[in-house]
Amino acid sequence: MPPLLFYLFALITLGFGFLVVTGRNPVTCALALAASFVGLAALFLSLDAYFIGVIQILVYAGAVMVLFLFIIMLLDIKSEEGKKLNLPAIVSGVLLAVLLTLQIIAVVGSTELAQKTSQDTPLSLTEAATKIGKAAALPTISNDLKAGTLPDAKLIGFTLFDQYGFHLQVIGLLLLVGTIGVVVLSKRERSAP
Amino acid sequence: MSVLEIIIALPLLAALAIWLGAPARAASLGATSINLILVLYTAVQYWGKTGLAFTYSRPILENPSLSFAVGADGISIILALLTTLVMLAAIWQIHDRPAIFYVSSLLIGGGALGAFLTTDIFFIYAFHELALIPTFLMIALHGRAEPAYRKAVAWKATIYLGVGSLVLLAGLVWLVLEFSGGSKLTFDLEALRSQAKLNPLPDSKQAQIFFVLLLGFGSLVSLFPFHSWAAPAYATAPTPVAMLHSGVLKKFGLYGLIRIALPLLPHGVHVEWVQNALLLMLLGNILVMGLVTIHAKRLDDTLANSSVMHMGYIFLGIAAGTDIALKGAVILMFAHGISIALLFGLLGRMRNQLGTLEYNKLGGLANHAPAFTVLFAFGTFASIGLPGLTNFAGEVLIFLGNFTEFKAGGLTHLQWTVILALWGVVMSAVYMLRAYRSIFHGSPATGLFMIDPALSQRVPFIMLAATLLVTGCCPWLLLNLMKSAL
Amino acid sequence: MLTSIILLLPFFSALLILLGHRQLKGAAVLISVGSSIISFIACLVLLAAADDKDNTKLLLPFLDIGDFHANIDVLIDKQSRGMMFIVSFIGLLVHIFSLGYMKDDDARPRFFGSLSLFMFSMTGIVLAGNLIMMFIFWELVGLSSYLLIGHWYQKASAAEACKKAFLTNRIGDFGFMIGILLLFGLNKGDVSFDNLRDAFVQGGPLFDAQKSNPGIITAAALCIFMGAVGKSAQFPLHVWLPDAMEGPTPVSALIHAATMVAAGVYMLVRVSFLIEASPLAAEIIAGIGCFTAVLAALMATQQNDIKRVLAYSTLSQLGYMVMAVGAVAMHVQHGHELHGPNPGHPAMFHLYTHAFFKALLFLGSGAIIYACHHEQDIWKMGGLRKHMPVTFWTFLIGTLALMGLPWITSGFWSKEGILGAAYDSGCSILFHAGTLTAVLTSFYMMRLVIVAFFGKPRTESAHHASEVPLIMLLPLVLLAVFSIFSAWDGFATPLQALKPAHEPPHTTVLFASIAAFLIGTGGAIYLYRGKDKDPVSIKLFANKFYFDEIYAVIVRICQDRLAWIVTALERVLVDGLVARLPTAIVARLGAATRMLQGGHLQGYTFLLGGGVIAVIYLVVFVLPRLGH
Amino acid sequence: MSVFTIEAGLALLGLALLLLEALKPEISRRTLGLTAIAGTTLALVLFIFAPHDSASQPAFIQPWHQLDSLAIFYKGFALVITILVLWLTLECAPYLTRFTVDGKLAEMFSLPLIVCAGMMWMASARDLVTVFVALELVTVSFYVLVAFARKSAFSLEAGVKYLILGALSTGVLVYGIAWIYGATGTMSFDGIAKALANPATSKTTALFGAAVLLCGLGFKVAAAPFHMWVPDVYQGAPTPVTAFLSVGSKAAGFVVLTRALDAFLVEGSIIGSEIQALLLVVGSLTALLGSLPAMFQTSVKRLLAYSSISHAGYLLLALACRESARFDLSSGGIVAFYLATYLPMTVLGFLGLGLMRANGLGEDIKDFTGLAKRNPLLALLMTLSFASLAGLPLTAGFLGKLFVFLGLADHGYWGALSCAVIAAAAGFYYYFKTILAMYTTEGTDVPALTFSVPAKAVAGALALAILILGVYPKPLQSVLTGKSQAHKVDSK
Amino acid sequence: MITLGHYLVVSGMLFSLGLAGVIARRNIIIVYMCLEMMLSAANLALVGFSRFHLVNGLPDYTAQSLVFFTITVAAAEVAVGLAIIVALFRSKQSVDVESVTKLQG
Repeated sequence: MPPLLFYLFALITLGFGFLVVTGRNPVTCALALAASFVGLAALFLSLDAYFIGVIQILVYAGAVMVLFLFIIMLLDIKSEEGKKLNLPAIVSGVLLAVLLTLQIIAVVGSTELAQKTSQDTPLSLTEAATKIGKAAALPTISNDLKAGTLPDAKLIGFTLFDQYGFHLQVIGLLLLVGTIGVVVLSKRERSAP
Repeated sequence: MSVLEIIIALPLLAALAIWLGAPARAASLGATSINLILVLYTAVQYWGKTGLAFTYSRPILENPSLSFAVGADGISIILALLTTLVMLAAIWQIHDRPAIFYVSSLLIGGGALGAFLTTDIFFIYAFHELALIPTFLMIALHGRAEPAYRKAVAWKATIYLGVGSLVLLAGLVWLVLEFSGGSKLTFDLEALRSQAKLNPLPDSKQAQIFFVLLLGFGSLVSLFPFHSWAAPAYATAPTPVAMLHSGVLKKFGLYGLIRIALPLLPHGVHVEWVQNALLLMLLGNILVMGLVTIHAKRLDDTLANSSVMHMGYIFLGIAAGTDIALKGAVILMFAHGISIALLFGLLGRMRNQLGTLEYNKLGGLANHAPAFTVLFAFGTFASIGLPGLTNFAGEVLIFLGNFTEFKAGGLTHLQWTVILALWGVVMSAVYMLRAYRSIFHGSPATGLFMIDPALSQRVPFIMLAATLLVTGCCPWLLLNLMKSAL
Repeated sequence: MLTSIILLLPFFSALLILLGHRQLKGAAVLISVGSSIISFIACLVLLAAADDKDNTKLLLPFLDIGDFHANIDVLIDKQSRGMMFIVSFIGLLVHIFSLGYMKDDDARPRFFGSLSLFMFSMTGIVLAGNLIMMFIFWELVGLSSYLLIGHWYQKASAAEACKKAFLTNRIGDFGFMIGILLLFGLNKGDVSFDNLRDAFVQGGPLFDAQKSNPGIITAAALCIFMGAVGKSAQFPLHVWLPDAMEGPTPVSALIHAATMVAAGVYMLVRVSFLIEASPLAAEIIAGIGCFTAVLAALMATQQNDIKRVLAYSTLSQLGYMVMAVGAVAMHVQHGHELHGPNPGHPAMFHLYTHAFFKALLFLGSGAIIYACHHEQDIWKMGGLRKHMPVTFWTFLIGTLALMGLPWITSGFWSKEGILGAAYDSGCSILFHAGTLTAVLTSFYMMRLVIVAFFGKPRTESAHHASEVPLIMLLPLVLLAVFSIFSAWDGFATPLQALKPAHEPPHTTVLFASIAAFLIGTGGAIYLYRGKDKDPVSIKLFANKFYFDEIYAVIVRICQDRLAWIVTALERVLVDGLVARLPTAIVARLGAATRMLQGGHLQGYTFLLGGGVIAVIYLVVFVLPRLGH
Repeated sequence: MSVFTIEAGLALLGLALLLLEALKPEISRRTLGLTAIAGTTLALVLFIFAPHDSASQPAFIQPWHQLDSLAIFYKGFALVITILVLWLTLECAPYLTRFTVDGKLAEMFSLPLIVCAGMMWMASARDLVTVFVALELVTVSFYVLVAFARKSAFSLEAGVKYLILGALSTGVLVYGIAWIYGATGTMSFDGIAKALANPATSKTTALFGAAVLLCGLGFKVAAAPFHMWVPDVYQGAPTPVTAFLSVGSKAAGFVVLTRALDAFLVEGSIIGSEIQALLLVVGSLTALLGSLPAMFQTSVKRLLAYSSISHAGYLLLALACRESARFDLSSGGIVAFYLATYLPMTVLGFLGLGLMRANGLGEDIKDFTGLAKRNPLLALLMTLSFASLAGLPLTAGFLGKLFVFLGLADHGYWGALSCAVIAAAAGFYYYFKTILAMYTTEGTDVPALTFSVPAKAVAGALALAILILGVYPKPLQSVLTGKSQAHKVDSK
Repeated sequence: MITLGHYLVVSGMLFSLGLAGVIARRNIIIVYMCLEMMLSAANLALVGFSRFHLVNGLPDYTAQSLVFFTITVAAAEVAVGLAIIVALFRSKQSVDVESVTKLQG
């Protein structure tokens, strides 16, 4: 990805993220978050993680944010802030964020790992087709690879169902538990007057 | 199975039985009487022997090696005898009190027996701690003072004892680690001893460990300046607890030093800085606490502070570390235990009957309660160190033991300390006789009424006084149990 | 066997009576008197027994650890046999006298029990074969003295007096114990008298110590002497003895005149080898004895209580004996030897004669007090000569013996011996002071006799006084006989009194004693004949040089104030630093850490985030540099 | 039957119970509860007799599932605590239902089964993905459980706090995983260990990742300074849930922490010494920050929360002490032992609290006043529990502490040891404070307390366990010894 | 040239931004949004690392699987979390963090 685009999307991600943190109105915040996630998805794409990028938009910017907006609307939350800002909290929040960022930058700066570029570590799709073991047995994957395209979704799918089949089930269970939790927690009192 | 296991188990079982509903007085008196007989039996069996006897070991863990090992030598038997005697007396003199008095007495006594008769450091330590909760509860709930004050006193004592025992635990752990060398850890005292003989530690290290142990054990024995819990606790504690704690349980720290610290770290106490520190501390016990005792205006304060003061002499024996002095220390432990238990027992009775213990309100009790007076006199003169009562034998041996290594050129620090400590003997005569004079002599103060206890209630005190007299006239009875050199 | 009877019989008698007197009732008295009779007989048998070669014998075990022994061993030699006779004989007489004197006392059994305890303890001192045994019984006589002085404990003065006596003795024992410890250390753990003496004479460790560090021998001697200062009421620990007169008079006769107070002298003579080894100690001992003798005699001249006069006289005489110990030691240090294999010692000899006539005087005063319904002020007596003739004559004999009526009385001979020793010591002050004391002695004793027995009865109780019963007279008469004749060889030799070998008496000494007798007697007669109140009034003497007051101040400052200060410091500093401060710190920390838990989510998230940053900082940026 | 089948079965049983309640709403909570208990007990029995070797497990789970000694121990542990919690729920049901909207507790019986399965999987996890998934299953379930009695303001507040802070810690955890992955290029513990033993691995990155990861895990085990949620959440949550959190969830956290540290502190690890130092610092701080504020608590439940923080501190310190030749327990073994002793004493404490609530009493120390008179047996058992928590000898709690002290002293960590000692000393104060209240009789004239025979039996069994572990820990130790040896072999 | 470091820094800044929001904001819903931001930041780091840690010449899909799981879990968490927030709003009529300060000390 050209540097310019990277900076653009990074700016979108961080700028809208900043808006989330500072926005007065919850709806603004939610929309800003969605926008930020779109920028993030673009960054995912730039990292050759197409599937994740798409999921990010579908699940996060789509479903999750809708949920947020829905709740905000449902509860009819006003932009109740405005007059009383918790100044110490803001100062400490900013302070910690700055410190953490500086630490991360220092760590990133001190490690050679971070110097890698996509040019240094190019994907070698055609060679990969021969090395990927079990997955190579699937023609769709190996054909795509041999054709020089990255079958991103297929490979993730393969990994998920080959290595992480059980985990997927557990995630299902987790979602079920979440559902039950929502039911339990938002049930209305029957005998409510 | 060893007879010692029965001795340890009996009081604990009796306590459990009472908690579950058995008749308190019968069960506790029965258990303690049987215990006294059993201990006397062991004493007779051990007569003139040396080394550990009645040993039995039940392994609990292999590494770290831990076992429920019992065993007794002369010191243990003497202290077990002390425990059972005081326990019997303390329980016997309980009169018209709830069952918790019996239970806690049994627990404190049982804990002490366990500590004295086991030979595994883990259990020696553990059994001592057993007494912590009953002591705490009894002072806090049944102490003889305003609730707020007695609770504060109970807290102070418990925190001191708790912190002291944690320091002690740290010291013991250090000890175990040092002596286990590269091999597996063991808590067995005999194994550690043989290790200590084979590979003694360098002197400087011995000194460090000894000092930690001294602080730990010392705060359990109210070594100056870690003593300020003791006096208020004893002054406030209900009678049986005061008797058992000051008479018996407090000896645990000293027992630990003699039993664990000295044999394993024979040079520790002689390293100069440790010795000087110990001497300063014990002089604090003797001289400072002696003066504090002189200042006391109430009998309970006097007795409680005096019991702190007298610990200094036993520490003096430990500081000397010679055979004679250590045997003297053991005898003095026994003697002090019996005499202070006797005094606290009598004090409890006085407090019940008179309602006050302030000297300027008392006087002339000898006119009404002659038998009581005689019994009290036994305690008084024993703690003054009058020959013919056991304390003297202990004290004189401690003093002599400090002079076995004598250079004609001049006195060592140790010996100067003995001379200063001897002044404490004068001070103890001052405050005890002052107390005796204020309470028993003079014309009877108006409004005070006190009669001699009925014969059956005199028994426990007579038993203690007789012990003082018999072992005081024949201290060799006790020495014969300690044939092996320390 | 014999010694066990002598030692243990009174012990069991005391135990039986003291612990069971309410059950025994009247039998208690019989037990006590019976035991004293048997003891006396046993002592007589002992006197007849021949000397053994090894005269220290184990009687009972006490302490026995490895090579160290501190047992009840008895040392039977001339000194102990003679002393045993005095103790048991006067003890018996006092028992008998008390039968009458204490007839009306409800607490009679307790009295006799304590008396038996005293007999036991005193026997122990006399027979002691080592210093530790001596110390044991030393303390026990202190106890019996405490019990007997405090016999009438209801009286505040008696209660205070017995406490004072015990405590003052304790101070002396403090030194005594240090002395024992020093000797124990020096002599490698052996403190039997025989071995100690050998260790000096035959070049043992003590001998070496004397060579290398004579200071320590002096220290030991002076410390041991301190025990005697307490027990024999020497300056500065003399204050308890006059107060001890609060006890029943027979007790004063037995304990505070004849035997117990003399134990100090007895003990000093036992360890005379030690004093002889140290010139400085000998001088100090002689000096203190001499000072006490003069001081007490001066005080005695202005006392009005009959027993107090006698008490100060006892002090003075004890001072005499102590001076003699020192003087003899100085004499020996100059290279002289005492004569004979078991040489008589002037101090012991005076102790022996003094015991009889002082006991006589006390018992006589007891009889007077008894007759005058417990009146003790001599100025409230008078004219008793006619009412109590036997008492008068025996008392007079005792007085003359104490004054040292030349040639006739025993006191003359023993006093002359002491003056002789003082003369020989090479220190003329001792001799002059001794003579002065003799003058004063004659003076105050004559004053006492004149005021109490002559003239007219000054009060009702003196007027109605009548002779005491026979049971009280008998001891007086017996003692009067001994007061005169005990110095005669016919008595002294079989009684194994330590009579100094006959030397031709120095003429100076002889003249001095006679002159002292005459001056003192004459002065007293001149001043006091026919007077109804004291013509002389010297406040300083009457108030005993204000010793009691000075000591009271010292005790108040050094003990009570100090105790107050130390208690306050202990509460504030020790408790504060060791207990309160750490507790307060922990409590503050607890409260502070509790503040973290404010319940605000924002605070918690801040802490969590801050925690992450802190951990990162620590792990990534700090620890690697520390080179962990 | 393989262990994995049992785990899966347990989760399925939870689902079945949910379904059952949904389809037949009239079913009594007693039936539900007893079914859940029976099912878990059956699982426990089956688990005990199931083959305990990895080979017997289905092949497809092998890459992420391991069955070493530690895993077996924690699985058993999880089953036991689940049974106890289910039973405690049943015992507390009468007052718990007052705070649920429909007066029902169905999910309180089914969710713990799922949680239990999740904890069992956590114990077996071989890689961070599995850890994450299982951990989230447990955490999300706990969000629901904590807020379950939402008619109570406390429960709801606790739910909110747990939710926000829990989610925050999840974020930190994932971020940590990311960096560890970045540094080592792998998610499996074995791979991480191997990479960390390789000097070529970037140290700073690894340190950063490990630090952040440990922060995330530290939240789960209540390590300072990530502990501040514990008092509030424990106090607010329904008592059985609190017991579950403080024993089950914490144990699960520790098993993961043990696994992670086994990897981080592997022989020759480039970040070993730093992480070890971090553990010492954090452990000491945790022990202190748990003990010191506890001294001022008036609510026993909150006090137990602080106590559990303090115990976490000791456990962290135990983890910092790596193997010693002179000592048969590895640090993981000591942690396991400590947790085994921690289970009966803590559960007994919460059991007492629950029983008192069931009798209409509060959870304050003053509500304990006179307990000895009202129910001597309960007072005795509670005394035992608190004595053990305080670490008095002859109780289980002492041995755990002793092992920790031994380990610290053996390695010469004197600073940490003194912090631990100070914390233990402060502990005496607050545990004894509660004990004192139980025996105080002044001013109380309240009727006797009663509780059911099963309650007595369970409490008695727990008390017995405390005593037996306190004086005869050999069987437990030998189990752990054998296992930690096997574990060592496994992890290499 | 865009390096892995760039991505990591962006991820770190996003993470810090989220943290700042979590600490500074009072509206619990917004706090929750910030938490989602933090999770996403972690995801970015994961994806970045996976892209630059090639396995057989391909991005490491195990890491991407974790990202997948994270997103799913986040969704579930959001569901449960919002339910709790709704319950809170019902009982307190507020979603302010200051409405939950009863448990303290």
